[in-house]
Amino acid sequence: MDRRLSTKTKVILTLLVIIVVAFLLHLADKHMDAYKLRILNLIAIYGIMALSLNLINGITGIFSLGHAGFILIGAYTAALLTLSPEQKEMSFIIQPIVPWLAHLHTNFLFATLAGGLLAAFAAFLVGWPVLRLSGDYLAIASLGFAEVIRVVALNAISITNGPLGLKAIPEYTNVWWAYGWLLVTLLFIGSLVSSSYGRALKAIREDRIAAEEMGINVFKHQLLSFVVGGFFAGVSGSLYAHWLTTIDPRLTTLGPMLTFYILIMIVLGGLGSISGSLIGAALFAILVEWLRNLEEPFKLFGVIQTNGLPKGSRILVISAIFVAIMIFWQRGIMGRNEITWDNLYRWFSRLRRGEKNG
Amino acid sequence: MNITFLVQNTFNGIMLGGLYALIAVGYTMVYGILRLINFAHGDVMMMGVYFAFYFAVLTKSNVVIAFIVAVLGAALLGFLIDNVAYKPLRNAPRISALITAIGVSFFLESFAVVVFGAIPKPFTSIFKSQTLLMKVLNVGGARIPVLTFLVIGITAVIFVFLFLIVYKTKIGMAMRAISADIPTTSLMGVNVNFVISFTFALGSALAAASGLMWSMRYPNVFPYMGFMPGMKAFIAAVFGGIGSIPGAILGGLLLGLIEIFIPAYFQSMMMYRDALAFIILIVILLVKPSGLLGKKAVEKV
Amino acid sequence: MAKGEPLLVLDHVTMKFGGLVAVDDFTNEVREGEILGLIGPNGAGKTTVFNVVTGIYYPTSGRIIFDGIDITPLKPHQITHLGIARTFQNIRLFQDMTVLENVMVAQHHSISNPDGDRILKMNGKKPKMNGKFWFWRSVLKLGYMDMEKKMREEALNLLEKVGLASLAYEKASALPYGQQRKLEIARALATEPKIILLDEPAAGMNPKETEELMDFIKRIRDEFDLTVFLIEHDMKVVMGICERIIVMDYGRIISEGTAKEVQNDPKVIEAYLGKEWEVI
Amino acid sequence: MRKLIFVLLLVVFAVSIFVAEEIKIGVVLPMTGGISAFGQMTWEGISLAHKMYPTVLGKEVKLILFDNRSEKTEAANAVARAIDKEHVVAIIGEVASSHSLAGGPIAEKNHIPMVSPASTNPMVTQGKRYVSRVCFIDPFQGAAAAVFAFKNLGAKTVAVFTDIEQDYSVGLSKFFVDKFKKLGGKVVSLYYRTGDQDFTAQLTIALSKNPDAIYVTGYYPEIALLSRQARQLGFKGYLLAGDGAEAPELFSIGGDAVDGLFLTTHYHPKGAATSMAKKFYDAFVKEYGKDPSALAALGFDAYLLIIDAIKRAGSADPEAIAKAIRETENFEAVTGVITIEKETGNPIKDVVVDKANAKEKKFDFAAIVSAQELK
Repeated sequence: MDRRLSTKTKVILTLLVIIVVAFLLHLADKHMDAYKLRILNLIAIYGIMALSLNLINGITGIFSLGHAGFILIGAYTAALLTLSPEQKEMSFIIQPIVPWLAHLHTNFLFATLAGGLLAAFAAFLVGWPVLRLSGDYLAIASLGFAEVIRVVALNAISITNGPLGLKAIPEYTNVWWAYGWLLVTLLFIGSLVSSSYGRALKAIREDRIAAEEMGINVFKHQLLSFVVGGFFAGVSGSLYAHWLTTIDPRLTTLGPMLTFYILIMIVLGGLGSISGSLIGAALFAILVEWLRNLEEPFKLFGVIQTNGLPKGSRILVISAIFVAIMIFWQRGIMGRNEITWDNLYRWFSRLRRGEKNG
Repeated sequence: MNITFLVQNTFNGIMLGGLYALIAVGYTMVYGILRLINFAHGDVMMMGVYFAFYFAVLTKSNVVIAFIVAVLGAALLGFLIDNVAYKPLRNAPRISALITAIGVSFFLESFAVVVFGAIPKPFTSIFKSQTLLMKVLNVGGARIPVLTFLVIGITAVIFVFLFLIVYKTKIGMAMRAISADIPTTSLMGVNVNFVISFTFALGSALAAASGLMWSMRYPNVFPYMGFMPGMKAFIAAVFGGIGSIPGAILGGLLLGLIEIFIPAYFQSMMMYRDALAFIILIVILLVKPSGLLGKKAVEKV
Repeated sequence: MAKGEPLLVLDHVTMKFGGLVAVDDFTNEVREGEILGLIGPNGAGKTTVFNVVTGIYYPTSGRIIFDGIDITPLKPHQITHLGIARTFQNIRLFQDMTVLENVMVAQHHSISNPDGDRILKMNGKKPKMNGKFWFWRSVLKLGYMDMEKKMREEALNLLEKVGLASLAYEKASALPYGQQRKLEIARALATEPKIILLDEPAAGMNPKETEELMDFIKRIRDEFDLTVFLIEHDMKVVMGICERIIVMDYGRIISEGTAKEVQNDPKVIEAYLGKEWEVI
Repeated sequence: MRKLIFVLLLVVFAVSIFVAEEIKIGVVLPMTGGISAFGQMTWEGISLAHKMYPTVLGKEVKLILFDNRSEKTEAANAVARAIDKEHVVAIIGEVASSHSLAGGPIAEKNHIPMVSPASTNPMVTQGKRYVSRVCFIDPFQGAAAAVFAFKNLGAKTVAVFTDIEQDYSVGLSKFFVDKFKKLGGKVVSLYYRTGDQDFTAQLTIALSKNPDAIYVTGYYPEIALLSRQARQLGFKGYLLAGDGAEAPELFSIGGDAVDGLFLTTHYHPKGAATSMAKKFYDAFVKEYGKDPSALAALGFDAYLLIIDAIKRAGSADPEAIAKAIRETENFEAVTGVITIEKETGNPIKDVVVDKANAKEKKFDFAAIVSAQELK
């Protein structure tokens, strides 16, 4: 039997949660040190990246590995729009920046939107051919496109400043922007997934042919999810650029590595679960920094003094966890379940009646 | 430009292509059986090279022995990877196998960073004499490293060797049967899991072998050395028709030649070399997904 | 359209796969309101006929007319939008979704299928999609909730009619086999078809379930005034409910008529002889 | 396996870092990942300096090393962690310019002095008050290489190989080309990418223009491979490179091919005149049993510069240290007598030219291009 709350209650509860979280963020903003604050913001940025990739990979079942490409586009577009003309002048020491771009300048909001839109457009162009492929071919092809985007950024020196990248990008990304956009992403994708369109996307994931035979234009819907994912990837890129204040097109910055990190997040959280993506993103951002402790001298169980594990052990641990999850715990933390009011309600009412989890 | 230039580039291309082909063969075999892009293939290759390097350095032993050890070690590694990481996922959706493969690749790389260190190791330093490696023949003005012929020779040998295994042995027959359709084969009382593990071991041994050749030409051993060659080799395999061994070799050679010739004659393309490979991949996938020599499958409804 | 008028017409339809001719010059029609059976030995090309009609394959040659519209070049989602629904021989439910969701997915085309509507308009028929911009309306929740509510109610009382209401919130994969078959039919009905193609609906059912199924098919035919076109191995079903039967062998039609007629047709008997006998 | 994860987490929980009362200096280097070699070489110098001068103002100096895994995000986070978690008073780092560009702004914002041992990109200290360096910048080095190639080697045509993945390489090539053309030489520009293994395509083009010298900016793995293949293709002319070539691996990868390769760099035991240089050399050989690399020397200097600044400031207050660093004048360091330009934070130094000696696998001193020559 299905136990549901009225939409009204849910809306109220949601608003309450938003207010509470906002208050907590306000406290964090006031009292946390810059380092913790950085990580806090990084969590939100990763969260947006994970959500957008999960919409594509987890919900729609398109296994795309091209996310970094869209993030890169968003990052560069936004950064080039917020950088002051003088700064651009100063940074472009190999080739002067193209004149039409030199004096283009706008505020953070529009820059981010522009980044998102351009990334979405790129997703549209890339999706057109790539979505005609299937399964692992699609994966490699999308990876390839991301690489192509990166190499172009590397060579279009008069626009991107080539390998020198962009520096002195204003550090606009703060708790409010980061979590504001995270909220927007969450509401947008959440609302999409819970709508008839979301059902269609899941149906495509479950059985392409059957979905087609039920009157769903599979290609159009996949492209849709690809473009929406691309847009928010672009947004996250902008936030990332204004968080790091400098970007460049190298393999380790906005390349396949980043895509793999995001993949780790959504697998950790559970492919196909929105709440999972958030959990995964948070875990990843925290783990990577937290595990530094392993590489520094520490007391094991407060007794045995060690010199810490060799540098690089962090990522070894993380990759080990990743593989372990894939093998033993494929559904990740959340599986495909969501933390929704209905589910919580059901869960509580079960508890109340002391039911075993049924 | 002149004829020497052409000849020179042709041999450069064959050299590079031969190495791609060598790696691609291992890729294509595993894919043929499991329909799994073994992302970790390039990293197994990397591990193989490290095995050889450290064995030679630590035991001061002859390079040949080191090579044999490396190949066997890689085979064992492949066997382990399959049993630990992939076997539990045989019946899981193919995508989760692919994700796992990425994870394994990721793991091997970080493992190498921690255990072998991230500083590049000079592979050729394990050779008593460099003459073979540095020897260069002069063919009508074009200069061709002896290594080129060695690579081509070994590729040929391996091809024959594989051909014998796949078409002349019992296990080879089993492999082909499985690549056709797993359930039926297992019904026929073939130990599918063993055959798959065997394929993995064989593929990994090949990866190591190609890795050793690769490092003789490019003697710079580091934890991430497997990534790009692996990618390129995969592209080569798809190019030639994934699942087909002759296809892998053809694809490898073609990719090598393209990567040399395009920048040679269109110098503006030089910066886009890697992108080039991916563009080829995408075009091939869209125009002829089955590749040059592959056979296409029909979807059952 | 009046009863008995041809609704779906296959005109010299041929489907080749490389060398293999799966369907060979198939010419026949399905008439408004009838229950038509398609039988024949394994590999006779029955399912291929369905796949060609629903647009999964484009026929190598020939035309398919549905409700006066040439659907030969159309894509599956367009064809469904025009009013052809189907079930699958090997059940293809959306396993990880609930029963209700499975049904509601089938309603989606009524808000998301402009190119289906384009075809309808082009042929002077009235479009099925109610309203535009449903993507944005559903994401921004602009007057979408009512639509969602409406869909939900329709889906629920459809499930009521087919007797799956009590299982509405179960995962499809959790249903017993017989119920899954039913759900496939319910899902097909949710697309509001004029004609429904059933691919071996009785496969794997025990005699009792089969009995129920036969009544069920008759019932939905009348209730949703449908035309039914079904492939079946179980002769009991075919003979029991089909008003007209087409017999295929090696991709060709070898016989046609009422149950009686085809049963006594020597060609049919010959076709089945040597071949594994279907339960009669 | 789940158990294993559990145990693992347990270990992490059990972790506890103890803190003592000292002057803390953070060191942010790429100890793993793509360019870890440089991080580790630099670390040799820094830790040696710390060993030799462990105290200042009578207080213990504590070095805390952070690995940035050769990644930008981490380069920034590591600096933030050093400042906020470990409360360091100064930071040594980072090596790669792109990493300093990520870490620098954070140090700047928190008013913590940061001294980069080896980030040669002009942008690193651009408009910064707290970020300085002990190495010369690319325009300087590129010009020096051009002067050396034209005057000392008498090269008229040079094939310039640029690693388009590396800002360092792209910058160096540009400034070389500008200067070399100004001097009246001809240039053939060719490109490759970090991780490239095969350069025969580019080399075949280059050699068809038969240049007097090949100038390879970028880092030693590619430089070594490229030299190898250049020689194999029959190139007889000069090989020239930047300080990115200076690593023992150059020989082991390049073999005999790199013999006689010239490279511009910051330091050579024989080139340096200062008394500190001698001291450093002996101590380094004693400590590690090998000749010091330029990066080691730079790391050493970065540490010394900060210690000296603390001395002059007479306090471990970051603001004071930063001020003192920018006031450094004629400081006797290993890589020469350093004077930090007040407004740019860049040192004014001579450029050393080394010549690779494959037989003994070491770099011989070849020449010095003085700062004046480049004016």
